[in-house]
Amino acid sequence: MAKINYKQISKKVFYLILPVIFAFLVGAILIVVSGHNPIEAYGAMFRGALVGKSALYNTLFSSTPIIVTGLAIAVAFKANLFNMGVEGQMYLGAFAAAYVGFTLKGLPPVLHVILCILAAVVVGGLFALIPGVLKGRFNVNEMVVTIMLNYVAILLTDYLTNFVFYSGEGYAATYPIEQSAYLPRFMKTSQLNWAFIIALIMACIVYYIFKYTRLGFEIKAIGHNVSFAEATGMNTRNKAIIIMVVSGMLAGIAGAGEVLGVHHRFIAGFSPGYGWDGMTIALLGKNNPIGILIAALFFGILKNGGSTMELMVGVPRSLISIIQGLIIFFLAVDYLNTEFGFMSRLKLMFRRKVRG
Amino acid sequence: MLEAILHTSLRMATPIVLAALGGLFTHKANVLNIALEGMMLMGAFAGVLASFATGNIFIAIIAAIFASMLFALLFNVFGITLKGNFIITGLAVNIFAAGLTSFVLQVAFGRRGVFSDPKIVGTTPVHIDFLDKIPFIGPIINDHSPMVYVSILIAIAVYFVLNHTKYGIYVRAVGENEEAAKAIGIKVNRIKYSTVYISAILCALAGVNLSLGNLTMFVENMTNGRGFIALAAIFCGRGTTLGTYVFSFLFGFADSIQLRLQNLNIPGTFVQMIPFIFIVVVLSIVGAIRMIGNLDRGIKDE
Amino acid sequence: MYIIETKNLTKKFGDFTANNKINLQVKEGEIHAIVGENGAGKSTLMNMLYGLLQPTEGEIYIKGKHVSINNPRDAINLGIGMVHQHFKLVPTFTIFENILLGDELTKGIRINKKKEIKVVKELIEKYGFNINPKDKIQNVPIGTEQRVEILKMLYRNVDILILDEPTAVLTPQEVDELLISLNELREAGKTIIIITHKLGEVKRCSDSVTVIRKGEIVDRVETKDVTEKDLAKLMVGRDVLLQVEKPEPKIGDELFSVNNLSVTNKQKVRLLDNVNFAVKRGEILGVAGVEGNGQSQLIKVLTGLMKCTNGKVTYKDKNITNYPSEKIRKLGIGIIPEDRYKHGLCRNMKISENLMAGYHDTDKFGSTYHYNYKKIRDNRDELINDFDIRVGSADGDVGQLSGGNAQKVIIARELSMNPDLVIASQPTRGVDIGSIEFIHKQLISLRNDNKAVLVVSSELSEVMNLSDRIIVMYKGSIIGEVNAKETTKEELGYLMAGITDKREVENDG
Amino acid sequence: GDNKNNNTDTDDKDTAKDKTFKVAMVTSAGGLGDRSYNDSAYEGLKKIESDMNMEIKVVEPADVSEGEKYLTELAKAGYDLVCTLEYGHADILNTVAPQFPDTRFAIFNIVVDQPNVTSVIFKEHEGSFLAGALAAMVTTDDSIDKTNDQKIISAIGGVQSPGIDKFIVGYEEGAKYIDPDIKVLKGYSNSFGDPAKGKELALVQIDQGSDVVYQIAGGTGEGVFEAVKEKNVFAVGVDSDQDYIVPGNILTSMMKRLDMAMVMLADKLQDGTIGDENVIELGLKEGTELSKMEHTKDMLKPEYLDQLEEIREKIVSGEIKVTDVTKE
Ligand SMILES: Nc1ncnc2c1ncn2[C@@H]1O[C@H](COP(=O)(O)OP(=O)(O)OP(=O)(O)O)[C@@H](O)[C@H]1O
Ligand SMILES: Nc1ncnc2c1ncn2[C@@H]1O[C@H](COP(=O)(O)OP(=O)(O)OP(=O)(O)O)[C@@H](O)[C@H]1O
Ligand SMILES: [Mg+2]
Ligand SMILES: [Mg+2]
Repeated sequence: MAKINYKQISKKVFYLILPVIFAFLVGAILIVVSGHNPIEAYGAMFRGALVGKSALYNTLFSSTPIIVTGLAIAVAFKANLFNMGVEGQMYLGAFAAAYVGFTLKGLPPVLHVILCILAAVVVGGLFALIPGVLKGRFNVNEMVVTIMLNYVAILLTDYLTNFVFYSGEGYAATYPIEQSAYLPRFMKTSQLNWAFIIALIMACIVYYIFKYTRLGFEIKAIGHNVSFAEATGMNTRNKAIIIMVVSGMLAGIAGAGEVLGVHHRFIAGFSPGYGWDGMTIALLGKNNPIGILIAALFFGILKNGGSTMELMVGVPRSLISIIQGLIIFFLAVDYLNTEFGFMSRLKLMFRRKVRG
Repeated sequence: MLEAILHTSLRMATPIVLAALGGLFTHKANVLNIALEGMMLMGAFAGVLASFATGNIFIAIIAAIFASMLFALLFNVFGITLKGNFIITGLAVNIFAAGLTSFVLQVAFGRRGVFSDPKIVGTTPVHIDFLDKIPFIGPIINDHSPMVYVSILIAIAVYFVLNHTKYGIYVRAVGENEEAAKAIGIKVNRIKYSTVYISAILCALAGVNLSLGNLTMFVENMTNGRGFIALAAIFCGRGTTLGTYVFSFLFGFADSIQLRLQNLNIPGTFVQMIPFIFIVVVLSIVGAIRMIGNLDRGIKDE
Repeated sequence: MYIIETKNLTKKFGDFTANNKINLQVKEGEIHAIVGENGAGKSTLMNMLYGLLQPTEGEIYIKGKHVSINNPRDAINLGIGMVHQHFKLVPTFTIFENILLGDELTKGIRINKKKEIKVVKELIEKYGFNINPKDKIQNVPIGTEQRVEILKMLYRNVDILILDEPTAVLTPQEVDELLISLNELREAGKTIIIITHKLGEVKRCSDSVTVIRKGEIVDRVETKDVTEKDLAKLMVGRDVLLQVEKPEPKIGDELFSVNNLSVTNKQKVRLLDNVNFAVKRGEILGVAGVEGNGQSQLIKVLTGLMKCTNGKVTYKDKNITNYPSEKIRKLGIGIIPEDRYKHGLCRNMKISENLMAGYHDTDKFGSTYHYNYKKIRDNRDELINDFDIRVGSADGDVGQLSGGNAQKVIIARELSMNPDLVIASQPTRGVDIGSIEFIHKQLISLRNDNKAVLVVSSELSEVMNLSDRIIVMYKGSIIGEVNAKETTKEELGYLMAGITDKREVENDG
Repeated sequence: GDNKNNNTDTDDKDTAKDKTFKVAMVTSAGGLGDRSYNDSAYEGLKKIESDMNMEIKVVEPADVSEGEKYLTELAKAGYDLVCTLEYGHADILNTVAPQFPDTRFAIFNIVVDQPNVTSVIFKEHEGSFLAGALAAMVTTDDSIDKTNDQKIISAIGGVQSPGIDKFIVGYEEGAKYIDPDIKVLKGYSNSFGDPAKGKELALVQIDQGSDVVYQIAGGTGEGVFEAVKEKNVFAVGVDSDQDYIVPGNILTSMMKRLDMAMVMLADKLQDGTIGDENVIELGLKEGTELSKMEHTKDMLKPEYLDQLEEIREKIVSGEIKVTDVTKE
């Protein structure tokens, strides 16, 4: 076993925190420009996201859906399959969960929840089967197909919600699900619910798949070098299909969590882009479930703290996405790798100068 | 009827064509540019602001290009110099652009959502007399905003640059085998930078076409996913200039058909799916045909 | 006065020192060979001279002048050109586009293709190569790629030409031609540095030799003063068997057979045409042929990378036609693919992972649903030890290994699974002589154990040393079969060139 | 809970005079800047601040799932009246409102049955009926240079949903009431923020003979206005008075007086009557109406306006029943 290199670790932490500080500094300037006090604003953000039980719970709540979409995307991205359709798969999964939630009646709670999630898993997976099969059988670019199918999924659920299962309550939502299909909350004053536990379980499962199973090994190999994977007997065509389906299943679970834990019905257009956030999170977390948990938590803090900042200080909503964008910029950079290049380049320039 | 549909298609396709042609450069240099959307939005926004401030469409275009290039600079610094991940950097550009446009509207102009004003000058459609004499084709390509003609010229220019100039060869060499390009002394990063700047310029034009060509206003997030459609068009067209153009046009075409079908009282939702399903079907058919007689196993990296 | 001189040139990768205080000296107008084991640091040294790597310490003098070479452009400006071990060509570009890349001829801003083709044609003729400037790189054999790389440098009028293992991928005829060309270039006043593992070539063409071991120069000698054996000893540090001993074969039952195998591709080109042969237990069957005559396709079909359009493959009386590689390996067939980094290994994965790929679903590494990391690590350490794989860190990626050691990873993986049959393609390409000896020993001991080997190699001496029987491929079909002990290089050469009636002619006469 | 609630109400009545009330508003998903629904409510809020001296606050949640946090935090922060413009917050109010019995909540367009929640319902279909009737009158009127002789009008919705169809169906019924032969073209842009699409959709409809285009599509509608300006036909605005956007080409606007509704709520808050009536329906009489048509009035024949008034009365009296598709 390699011994722990504290210098290396502290360097890592330093380079992780540096960009965040930088982004917040730029953010502070913009806060001043918009006529607010940055200390007050960031204070509100910090308190809203981290201080007190309900604040912490709300942060975890905000990170719940993106943990799962992040995992869904990581499974595909790690195999170099660009599943950009997690958003759409999540919508259909959510709808399936809602459908089972309001049609089946009189079931015991746990069973009902499990059935709802299963439905979401199946539907999410089936929807991802389309780009999977097209990729696996005809080599059709999965990125294009999934982008296109997102639109189809959203339109389809819109239609089903508005015309087939319309609640008649005046807004684009289906009938409410049965109480037995609810994912219970942990406390009354926070929306955090069992969906978070499910997200954690999914992270563990994905971690296990990546690390200990044949599928995980093959995902890694396919991601690094398809020809190698094929030559070492991984049947990449079928694997592409399977990987897309697994990714779609996870997306379905993300949707089910929202329906069963938050809205308790399907609301048309409920997602503010969890699928896209998941993409950033998967990449920031380097397709690693632990990294994804950390990145999602960070996003949760930003989102939850951001809304407190608006509520308490009145900082415009758009500023929060600016800060978010800035932080992502800085985090996108692999500082540890670039650092060496940067330093050696500096040295080289220095040497050249000295020599004249 | 067909003439009218094609006329509309051409107009609706133009922003996608421009953005896709821009994205084609980065695609060729093997830089996945998800930021098309954000750059386009910045272009649309800066164009409207400059037009509002000066009343001059040329200044508006230059401002749009400038703003879009600033974002390209961000993309380059973080994505290429600092070796960040292209997808994340691109997404960050998009989030940042959306945030910044509405922030500036709100803080500097005290407006929200929509920015329209009689002072904003747009482009006026061009009528070319001699086109009247050509049946069928004439009515399709006549009476468009100048940007539509510019986009056709740009398509030809892009074809020429990519296939017949030194620069084009370098871009392709960098995209296909970076090591080979490096080994011969081509400044790989400089080429990559430049492709991002070119895509920013064309995205700016696409944005201006949206906000000042078809309309004279800015609406928050008015690009509405066109950047992603452009990206899809590049992939559908397999990275060729003609293919990219054709597929961008097909998107416009399918969309304008869809608009017309809606008025025939067919349920709206399903009609609206047409463009997206259409593309998937076309790609599947093309893919299936390509697979005939294929002997290799395994999926391919494209 | 040396045209190239380095002083204490050192290169470190992290904590690992690849080159340590190297003082290289090359005279103007000579052919200077650099030899050393895999991983000795030869490529690293050359990459520093060509500006692809920056030295950690030390200085470079070109024509007596102290220089700093920051990129290939600088190197070319100083008159240094390099042909890399792993070619750096753009596959979808044509030969002329690749040669002129970076120095295109234009008319206004437009590239003048006509003129480019003409110029390149003249260049090709000047050096007497036999290639078509309008072919795309992706469609030409690897030997042609080699020439394109050389032409690329010659076009740039370099005085110093560095060739990193240029002969590893060439056929014997091609090697002969290349060595002649090099001689001509020297005559024309150019200085040449050549890296090669083939000591015969060193003897044939070089004037002086530098031997590198573990990142340090061991010796610099005049070629005429040393024998191949001396060089080998200098390199490895011990005596090396240049030819492995082989007892008489004990031929057993038929193990593997190929009947009427044909492949017609999408473009209706017949890549394989009615190929028939069988491999028996206890023998090594060699497949010889000039590259591009269907050997690659044959191996691809037999190892499950490509489907055949006709014919039958039988193994242990079982029809395994068009089996994917997964099933083929399960049946006990070991696969050593032609393209090391494409089909054999994954650079970005760990050594331990590469050592399990292909067998990653066997219970050797735990169960399908749970890998046992201790078993995986033990397997790695065992194989590194057994197969003498030289690694900087056992925990690192395969990409950090030198070419020869990377090849050993494949050999170790496939042979450690106790296969009954090994299908090996170019098993020792780019491998140093010590390792060649080792790999050959392994394959022969397999044969001695009543197992079988099918080996494809463009290296005639390898085929002849290793095989018991040799079949020769020509234009997609088998043109002849000879007994390895009785045949001569000439006979094989004729067959490889498609001439079959030679023997009959002789007999008649 | 009910008793206690009544008690607080009486308490409020006593202190009403010297207390500064605090009113908060939560926008719908569209957010501020839609120049219709949310903006109209915000107008009302600003009036409350300036005319009634109340403390106001407006916030914009990023998505529906944040609604609960916003409503809870605002209630906690001591706002006396917390209004939400998002129909999707109905379920949330059912959870949050009981936790804050002393806070008054208001929601629009949907009924939430809680003692401390006021639901304000707009009968948009009725206003739309009037707009449709007017459109039918002008579409063949050759004294107006903006219309043709074809009996075709049209409507463009942001998304296809009962919430939007409520407007369109009312519009269609109004038109058919005037002339059963009128054809109403319908289109949806699949987005509330795609003006380019809105313009194209409108151009297609105009091309097919429509000369009055009703937009119920938020930012997409901005493109519709551009199209009618370019083709010199009529549009009909929605939610707030949009007539000024393209003067002369916007026939009228079907106004949902959210501003008035907000002021009304604040009034009731001030005099403590807000708990009296938990569901307030605002039809043609109280809160849904056509704009004053400042820029187009002169083009219209006086009898049109008379006829509109007549229809209006019939709707108010119940003689004409307009379908509300959301209630099916
Ligand atoms: N980028 C790198 N990072 C880490 N180690 C490296 C890197 N490149 C080379 N090495 C190590 O440096 C040593 C020298 O490598 P080099 O490629 O120069 O060997 P070589 O003499 O050319 O061997 P071969 O004959 O197999 O080509 C090897 O041990 C290799 O593992
Ligand atoms: N996102 C939005 N942005 C702007 N205006 C909107 C938005 N959503 C609805 N509206 C306005 O609300 C009114 C009708 O909305 P309604 O609730 O009836 O439809 P809906 O289908 O529920 O909308 P949504 O799908 O956005 O929830 C119209 O006045 C419309 O202009
Ligand atoms: Mg080497
Ligand atoms: Mg009319």
